[in-house]
Amino acid sequence: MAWTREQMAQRAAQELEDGFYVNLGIGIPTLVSNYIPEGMEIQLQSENGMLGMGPFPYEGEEDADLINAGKQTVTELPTTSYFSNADSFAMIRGGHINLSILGAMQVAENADLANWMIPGKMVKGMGGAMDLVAGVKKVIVVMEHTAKGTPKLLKTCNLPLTGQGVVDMVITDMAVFAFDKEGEEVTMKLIELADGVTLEDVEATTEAEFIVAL
Amino acid sequence: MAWTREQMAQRAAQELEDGFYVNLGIGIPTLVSNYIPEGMEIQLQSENGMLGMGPFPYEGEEDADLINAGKQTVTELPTTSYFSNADSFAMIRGGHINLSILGAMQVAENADLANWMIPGKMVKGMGGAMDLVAGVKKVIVVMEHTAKGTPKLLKTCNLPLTGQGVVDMVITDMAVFAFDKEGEEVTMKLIELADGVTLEDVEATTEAEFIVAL
Amino acid sequence: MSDRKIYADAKTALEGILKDDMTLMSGGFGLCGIPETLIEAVKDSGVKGLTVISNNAGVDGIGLGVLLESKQISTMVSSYVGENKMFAEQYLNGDLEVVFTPQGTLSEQIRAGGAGIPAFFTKTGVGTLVAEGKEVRNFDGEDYVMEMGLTADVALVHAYMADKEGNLVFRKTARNFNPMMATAGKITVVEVEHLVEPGEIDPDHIVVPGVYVQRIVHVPNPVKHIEKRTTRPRN
Amino acid sequence: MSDRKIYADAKTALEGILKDDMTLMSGGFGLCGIPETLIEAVKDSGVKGLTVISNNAGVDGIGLGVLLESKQISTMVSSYVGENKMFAEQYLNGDLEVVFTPQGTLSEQIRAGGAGIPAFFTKTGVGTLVAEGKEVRNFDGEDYVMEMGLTADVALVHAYMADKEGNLVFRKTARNFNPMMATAGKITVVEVEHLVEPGEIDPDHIVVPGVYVQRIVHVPNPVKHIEKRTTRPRN
Repeated sequence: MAWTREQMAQRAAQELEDGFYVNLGIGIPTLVSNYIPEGMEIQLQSENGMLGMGPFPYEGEEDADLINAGKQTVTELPTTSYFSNADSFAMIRGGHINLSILGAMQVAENADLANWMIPGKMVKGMGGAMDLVAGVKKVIVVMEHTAKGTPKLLKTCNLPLTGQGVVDMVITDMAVFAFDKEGEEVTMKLIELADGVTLEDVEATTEAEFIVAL
Repeated sequence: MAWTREQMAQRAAQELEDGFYVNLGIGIPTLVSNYIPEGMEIQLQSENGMLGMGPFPYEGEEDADLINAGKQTVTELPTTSYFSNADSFAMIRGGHINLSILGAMQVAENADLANWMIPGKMVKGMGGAMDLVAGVKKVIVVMEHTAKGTPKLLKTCNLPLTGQGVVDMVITDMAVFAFDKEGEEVTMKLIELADGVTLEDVEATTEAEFIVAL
Repeated sequence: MSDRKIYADAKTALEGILKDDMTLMSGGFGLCGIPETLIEAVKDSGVKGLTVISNNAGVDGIGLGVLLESKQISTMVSSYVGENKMFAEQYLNGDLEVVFTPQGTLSEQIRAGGAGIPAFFTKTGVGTLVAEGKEVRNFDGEDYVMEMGLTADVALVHAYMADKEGNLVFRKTARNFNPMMATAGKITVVEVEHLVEPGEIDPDHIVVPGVYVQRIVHVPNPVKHIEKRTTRPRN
Repeated sequence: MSDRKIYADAKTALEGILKDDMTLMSGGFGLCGIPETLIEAVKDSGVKGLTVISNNAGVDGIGLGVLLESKQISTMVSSYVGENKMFAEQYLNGDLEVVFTPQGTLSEQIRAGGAGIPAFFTKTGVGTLVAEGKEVRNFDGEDYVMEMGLTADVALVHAYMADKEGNLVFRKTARNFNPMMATAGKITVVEVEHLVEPGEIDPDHIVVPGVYVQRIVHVPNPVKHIEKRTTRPRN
């Protein structure tokens, strides 16, 4: 027993606050937009150059000039604005986006994040991920707890980093972790277990050291 | 005998080329716009945030939202575009403006320019002058040859500089000088005398060393 | 769309965010595009010891001139000032500190501040007083001076039109410093001549996206001042 | 207004400005807003050894994909690539060099290049491969990496509309990298869907002023490609 992809997205959606500006990565993070609580005003940013991103268009209404950062056709909303890519990342780098939710290959107990390259494999590039994790106020990683049994929550990332000490929260199919960065050292805390998952299950599949704060 | 303010502006206008984007300072440089040759397409930049600046408005048609960098009411043209001050100076600093014509207190034989402050007197600030002289491709100074008899073309500027080695041409009421910056050292050349002015007149009123290249 | 960003008047729009010794940015160039109503409300608040980042300092009785008159400003960061007597007086007798910054460096510093860029290099000011005490570095044979990004506790902005999401457009040269300042304020307060519903501004025309705007006050039909009225004869 | 900036077709618009081993910028994000007609003309020119600065590298047979196929590109500077087989092949066998740059750093480098800023600091990439060999400096307790401005010999841009002065506007997310690239090309060539007379675009809506544009070619009704067609059901 563990959370489904939809449940992980639903859990991530609990971190939204009214009035937030949010950037969602591809994959599970995209699903978060389906769980925005009724009445809550959230504006989605698409880093190619759009704020106020709407849902996919109806069939036949696709516009080649209107895509998101994942190159998918999307729609505009009454609140939408368009701007250049430089202006888009000025917004991101400048700390004006409240929340970034994205996937990862590895997260370390010191809040390091790796999600862009595997040495020896074809590298496609980091896209906007490095800018997002460096610039956005709060970074939430949503990912499977392990890669086919191999821990993804590690003592140290062994893949090249996307960002150093950038993660604020990790939501996996098994648990939710928060990073406390207040003190000298970063502390990783287990704050929630997925339905039917035990602390022992998490301990058995997690390399990173964490404090239990359920 | 020497050139009038109008004649100085007229002489400066000879440096215009078809298709040029030009920034004109206040005073005599502003008058240059009256002498743009028929059929020549010149776009005037106003550094507050406008390209394609038109003439003063007709009385009663002044618009408080439409001023030039000298805070004077102006008009727009079919070619006009508006942009922010940061975008305006990106244009200037990036070398996209062909020509800047401005006034000066002092110019030195090494092409240094001083035009913004007199120590001990009330300082109003440099405005956009430092950016213009540093960024614009060609800088022409139009000024009186002397300040009531005291040379303004000097061996070294003794007023605080606006820019170092930035002047390309000086047009005074008595003569025209060009700066040759090709070699190791900057060379100041006298290339033209105003009507009725002799080389001796110029030599007598100029502290800077110059080569005669009439 | 809720009205969460909309405030009834300038006083309310500034409530709880003004404090002594804070840093304010104020848009405008000369008297063009200045947030005049918000400046008046700053005066009424009585807040003191302000550092004000603004290209100019208004004229006697208008714009930042009123905050000089009331001696609420201790430092001005500007490219060109002294259009008013109050300014000259306070400056000369040492009551007012002035940091002169080249106009293009100033607007770029504000853009950088809003864009998360702590420092950048420019050739403006190399070899002048402006570069003193700053790092100068050679790139490709040319010297450049390092300048720092600027932010403010509160940015005061004047816009022509806003929708309730805070998307802004400006009119003609009243744009000037307003867009960058909107991005560089920890809290950005905007006075707008026209307030409309989201969707009424073409999203391709928006100059400042709503994410940068925290508070909006509608000021219809503001009095606009002309500093130098220049005209040509009809013939 | 003269037609001095208007060229009859893409081939003519690129005449005399292409040479082997030059640096090109090419606008667009994925296949959205790419200067496809100009890219085809670059292919036809046969110019080789190109360094191409572009966020992506097209797909097989479309956009920069055609220049990869014809082996005219030796270096790509991009944030995300490899959507096409040709790319992967040439990259893996060493025929193609790739400089991976974070997207926001890339677009800011291009803006800086156009704005006369040789270098700036960003926190993006600190502690990663991207920062290796670059200066890292601490400002206010946080580390930043120094990145350089980028320019190109020629910038290829796609715009929605231009007037004959070269004032440009863009449509929706087809804006992306096009505006900054227009400022960073020593020569900027623009393909436009709509070409109008000066005055037909509201001067408050212009995104790129004409000063940045040297050559314009009118490409009415271009075929626009959708990379990932995503829809929702009508219900």
